[in-house]
Amino acid sequence: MRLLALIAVVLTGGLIIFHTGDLPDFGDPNSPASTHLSPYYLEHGEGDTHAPNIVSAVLADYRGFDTMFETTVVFAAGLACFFLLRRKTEPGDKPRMYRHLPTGVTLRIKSGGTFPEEDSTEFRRMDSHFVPHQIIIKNTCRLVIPFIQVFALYVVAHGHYSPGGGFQGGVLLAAAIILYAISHDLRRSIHRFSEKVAALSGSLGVFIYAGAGALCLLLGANFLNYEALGPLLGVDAVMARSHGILIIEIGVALAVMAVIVWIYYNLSSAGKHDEGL
Amino acid sequence: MTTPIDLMILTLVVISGVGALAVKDLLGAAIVFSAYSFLMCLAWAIMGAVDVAFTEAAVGAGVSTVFCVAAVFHTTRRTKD
Amino acid sequence: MELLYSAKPLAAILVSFFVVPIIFSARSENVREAWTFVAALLKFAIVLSMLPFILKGGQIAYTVAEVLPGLAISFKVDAFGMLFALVSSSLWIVTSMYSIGYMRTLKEHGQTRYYACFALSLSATLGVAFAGNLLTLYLFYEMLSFATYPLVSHHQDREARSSGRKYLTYILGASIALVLPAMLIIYSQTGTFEFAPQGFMNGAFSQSTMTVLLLMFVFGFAKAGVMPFHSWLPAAMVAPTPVSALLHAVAVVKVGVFCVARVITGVFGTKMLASMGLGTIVCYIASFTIIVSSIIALSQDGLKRRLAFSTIGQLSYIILGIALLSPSGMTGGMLHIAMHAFGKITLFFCAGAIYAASGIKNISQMVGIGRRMPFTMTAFLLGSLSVIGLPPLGGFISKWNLVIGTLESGQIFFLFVLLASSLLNAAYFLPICYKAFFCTDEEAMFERKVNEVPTWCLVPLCITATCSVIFFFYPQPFLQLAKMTVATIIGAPMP
Amino acid sequence: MTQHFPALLIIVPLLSALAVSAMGWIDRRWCFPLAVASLGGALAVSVSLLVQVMAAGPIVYQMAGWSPPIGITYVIDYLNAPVLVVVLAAAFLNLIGAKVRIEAEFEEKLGAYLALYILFLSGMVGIVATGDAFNLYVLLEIASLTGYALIGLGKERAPLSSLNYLFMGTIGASFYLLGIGYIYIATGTLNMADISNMMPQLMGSGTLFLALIICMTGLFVKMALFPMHGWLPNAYSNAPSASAGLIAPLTTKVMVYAMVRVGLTIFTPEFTFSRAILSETIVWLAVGAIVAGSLLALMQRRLSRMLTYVIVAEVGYMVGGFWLGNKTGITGATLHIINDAAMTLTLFMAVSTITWKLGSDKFEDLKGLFGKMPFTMIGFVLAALAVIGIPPTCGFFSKWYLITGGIEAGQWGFVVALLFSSLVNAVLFFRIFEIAFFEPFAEGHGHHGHGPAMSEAPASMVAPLIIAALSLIVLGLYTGDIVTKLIQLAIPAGIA
Amino acid sequence: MTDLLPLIAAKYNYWIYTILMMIGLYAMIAKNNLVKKIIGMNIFQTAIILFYVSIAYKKGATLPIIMGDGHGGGHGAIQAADYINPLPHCLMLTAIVVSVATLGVALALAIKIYRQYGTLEEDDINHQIRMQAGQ
Repeated sequence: MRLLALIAVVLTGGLIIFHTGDLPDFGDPNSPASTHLSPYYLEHGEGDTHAPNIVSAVLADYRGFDTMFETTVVFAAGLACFFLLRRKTEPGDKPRMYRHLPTGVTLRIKSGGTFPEEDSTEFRRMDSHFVPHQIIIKNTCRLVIPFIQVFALYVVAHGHYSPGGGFQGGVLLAAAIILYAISHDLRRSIHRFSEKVAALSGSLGVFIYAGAGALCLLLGANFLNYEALGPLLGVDAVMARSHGILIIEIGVALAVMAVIVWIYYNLSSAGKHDEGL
Repeated sequence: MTTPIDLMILTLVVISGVGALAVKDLLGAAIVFSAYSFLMCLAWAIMGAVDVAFTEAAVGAGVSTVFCVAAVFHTTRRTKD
Repeated sequence: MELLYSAKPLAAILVSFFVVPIIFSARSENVREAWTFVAALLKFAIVLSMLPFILKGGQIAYTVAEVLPGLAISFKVDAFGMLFALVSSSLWIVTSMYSIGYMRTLKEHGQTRYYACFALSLSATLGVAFAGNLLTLYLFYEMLSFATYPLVSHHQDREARSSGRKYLTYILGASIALVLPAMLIIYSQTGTFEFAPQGFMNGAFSQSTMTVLLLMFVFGFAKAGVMPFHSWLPAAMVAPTPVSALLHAVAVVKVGVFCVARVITGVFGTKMLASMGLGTIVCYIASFTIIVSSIIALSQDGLKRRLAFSTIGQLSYIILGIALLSPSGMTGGMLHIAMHAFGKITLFFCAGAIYAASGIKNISQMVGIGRRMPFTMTAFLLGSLSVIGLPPLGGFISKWNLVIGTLESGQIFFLFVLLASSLLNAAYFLPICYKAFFCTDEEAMFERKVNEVPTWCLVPLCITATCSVIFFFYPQPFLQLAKMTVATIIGAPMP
Repeated sequence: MTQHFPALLIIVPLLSALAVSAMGWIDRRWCFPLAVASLGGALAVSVSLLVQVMAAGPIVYQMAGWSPPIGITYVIDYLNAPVLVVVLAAAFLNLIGAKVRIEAEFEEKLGAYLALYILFLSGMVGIVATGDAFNLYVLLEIASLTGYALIGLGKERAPLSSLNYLFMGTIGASFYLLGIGYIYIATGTLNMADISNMMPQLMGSGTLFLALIICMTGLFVKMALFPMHGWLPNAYSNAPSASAGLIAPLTTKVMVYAMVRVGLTIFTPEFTFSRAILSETIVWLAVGAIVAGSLLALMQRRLSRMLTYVIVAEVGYMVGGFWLGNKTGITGATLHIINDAAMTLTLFMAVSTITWKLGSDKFEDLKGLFGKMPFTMIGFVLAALAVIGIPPTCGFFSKWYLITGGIEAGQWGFVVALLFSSLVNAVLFFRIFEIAFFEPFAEGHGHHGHGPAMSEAPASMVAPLIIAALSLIVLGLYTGDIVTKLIQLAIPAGIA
Repeated sequence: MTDLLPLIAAKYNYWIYTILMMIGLYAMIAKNNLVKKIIGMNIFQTAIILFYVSIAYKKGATLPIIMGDGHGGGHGAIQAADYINPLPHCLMLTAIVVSVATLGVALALAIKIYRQYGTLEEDDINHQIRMQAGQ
């Protein structure tokens, strides 16, 4: 098997490397790739969409249709992970660890035993593989998370002018929540940002995107042609495109954040949403 | 004179890629893989693909690694290759 | 000749097709069988209604759908097709009457399926008869193979399964492996499939290719039972007797022969075959089959098996007649379709009647049965005489024409083949009749209780026997239809 | 509104998928009606598009209102209009037929399942409808991702098969992406029409030839052509039968469609068939696929597994037919995309119905099935006849074109392989008919009583099956129209 | 050295991407551990992304962010050669997203498999399956 793979791989690689001779040199400004289509974007991009960051312009407007499906792919991945992994577990099917806060005693309640209720003040649930409380990590994360989120929002909102955009921002937001889940424990982050909310806001995010496109369609223009939004927003066509980009960036951010958190929940708890990383 | 840095980083990328596959411990592999992603993101940043680099930094080095670690955490670290 | 566009052929085919759901949904046995009758009569009526026009020398055409460019599923009723359609549709009435008696006497299971499949196979048969081009022909040929499978393996026991397997292996295998490629090759060269009086090859192929193609067809239509593709027929005798009677004496096997005849006349064209001398090859194959099968038939003790082998031989008569490519030869061949049908179905009916009445299958046990079942055995005698080809029976006329045909084409060898085989036929039929009637009481193997079969069985076989007598004195309309066909073929101008 | 139909084709399933997944969390009763409604709507749109195309010729829709090379376009032409209808109709029928099963098997995750189902479909529809090479890749990934999930929750070995499928699928899609990259290097554009306009100047380009090879390799992996077919049987036979009934008819066929699209529209036929060595090799691969698929199918002892190998062989038909490079062959391949989708759908729906009643599809469990489930078996028999290639079912006619094309091209190996596989298919299916026709034997001369009592599956499963089965005959009878009014017009003039 | 560098640099990226892609491919085919295979898959995808990014690069060009006066005033003044080709970048954003989505699903499947067979080594799993088939 390995030998076979090696042969196949070497042959393929040899073929491709052999052909690199035909390719234009690295960074050659006159290669057809750089001369046929891209100049249009560079020269008219800002004028058309009022977004100096041409990548955002192309991503969200010229090829906005691709990006809609890019968001859909993320959403589909979230659905898939949920669909494959999620298991409903009723309490008492496996032992749980609790700490009795007043005494600091840890006790293990076997399956079938009676558990204290979730919001009890004197017992706190602990993960079965006990990690000693690390106050520093916890508080540092507490400190950092808000800044991460603000930065993420900046990335989303400023996607027109600087690198970044809905996707990067969404990932950052998700990272913030995941950080919280890691530094504290999964149950608490699920308590804050529950699975249902994640799923719903995921589909809401994609819906904002597709809905914006469909709205243009209802206003008589082609699908995703934001110029149609101009009268609605009370701006000219170019600004309408710019705003349109912002709207869908927000949609993307929402969807990506929610879905990545959702995936994390399912992966880190193997679908039980009980004890995570 | 960006080229030498460029070449250097790309070489490092290859090394870390091989490393990620060679490590005998899945958790280690996940971490090396995140290093790979980060180097890759540097390479792209040098080539002027800032958006791609940004995304790779957030996704490849960040989220992917977390996913891998989470998966390993719920399966096993041991591996034969 | 004038051409009439009418959906009658389609109607004739679909009648028995649409009766199938009704049969399935029928509440009581009587309703079911009544519907079978209605369908049979309707079918016959429609066919009959087309007869006068055909006799006036017209043709009826109808196109269902153009499935491939320049290639449609279309029907064309000419004299030859009409002849075959008349035979099969008329005999279906008789057979369904007979099967009612037979199946009820023996309390067979799954009768609903039985009648449904029967109706289906009749549809397919008429489809073949009326096919306007090779594609349609092939279509219904295959349909027939599938429709008859449940009938052949009706008993659903091990024997039935192995026979059914053999049946399909031969028929389906041959048609897919030989006929389909041949059709494809022809189509890719000529681009058409429409039967023409002188064929549509127009020298598209070299002689060697033509030979191969012709043989592919002759053997590929395995329903014609040309050796070595014959052994499905004896195996198929495990089916209930009415099936053997109508399908394996009339419908299925004759469909095979009909297809071969169609291909020889309508695809290759007699003149071309004659000029290439390909007819003779087929004649030799046929005569080999005739002789060998007759000899095998002698050695068979099971009555139905003996009849089966006799059928194989008789089928090759028809092929021989067509392949002689001489007017009388072809007339005889086509006529033999009808005559042999009536004769052989009588014999099968009798075999079934004997089995139903006494449970006997083997000839050696039939000594003296004529006394118990006089009508049956008389009919048997008439049928066998007709098959042997003696006056005053229909078989004589067709064989006479065949003999004339051999003389016309000046191939004396085949004359002797015919005579020899007639002797053999006599040798394997007459002893049965003799033993059945003339024997001393102590030889007689029957105690008193065996009596004639119920009327439902008796009437049909008497009818068919009488028919084969009548056809000797008044062989119309078959004779005329055959003659007309030959006339169109011979009279047609060279392409 | 009609000028926006190409967009609706995507929007309707996409939005309804979101709605369904949301409903899964809010009120599960609404999921199924929503799904059915959306698929029905999309189907209606596709039909009206077909009518438009036949009336007024191809339709080009500019997403976001940007003209072709700049923006993404959807192109509905003679080639993909019928495929769209077939894809949507197949998914629609299967959804209705599988209602009972879906609700029984995934009651907890109904919303997620249906959402994935619809997303998969929208991916497929997009692949068929898009006129942009890169957009095709994105949609491919959507269809694949959802496909892995749909398969992964199946019988015992499903997760492993699904993961293998994921690996192979990713390799295939990535290769396709790489090929697009090479095309982009050579031409600087991603729009199919734009690329094909540039082809004449680039006839001899080695880069493009490499791109062709890479794209085709990727698609071959995705469609499980012979040497790369390993993932398919496990994935399809272990999948939940509701998913199998969706994925088996669509995936391979749509991939073949993508191959035709790439070969005819992106690389013009002049370029695609310019290197005889390539065409020859691929045709021989196809022959291998046909022979191997048929023989492996003979070895199987489970209905669904047998059918998966039949699919492997069918892929060989289409690939070989296309790479014959002549008009007849390509017509046959394109026609077979449609017909084979219908056949596979019918077969898998029948299997799903059978397993629903019997709980197994092992051969020995099928005894007396004609008696137990006559209507299901009628559908199964019709489909089987189509696969064997018996007129007037549609299978005969596409096979007809393929074989004639093979004869014209002088590819006798291909012709023989086709006939051989027809024979093998006949054996395959009659083996099953025999088992299903004969009950467990009662000794003695067959005069035992009636067969097993009839216990047919619910009408909601059988009715769609019967409809699908009848469509096989209808398709067969309208072959002439399909070919002359659609497919012939779709094939560019450059082909002999 | 300095004159040799450009020669290497001219095609270096393409070699590297090929090598990476082949490493990934080899891992996907030959590795035995599922997680390793998944990592290999990601390397495979990133290699292709590297290829696209290399296409986009232009010598002496800057980031594709127009430094105009911000109100579409950049018309005419903009020279396409001054900016790196943005199109492959946004294609690759999509590709990265796809790769992370695939990663998630693949890991989910891997967890499911581990839950089922208690191992991630493919040969062990196949062995178990054969055992089950044997019984």
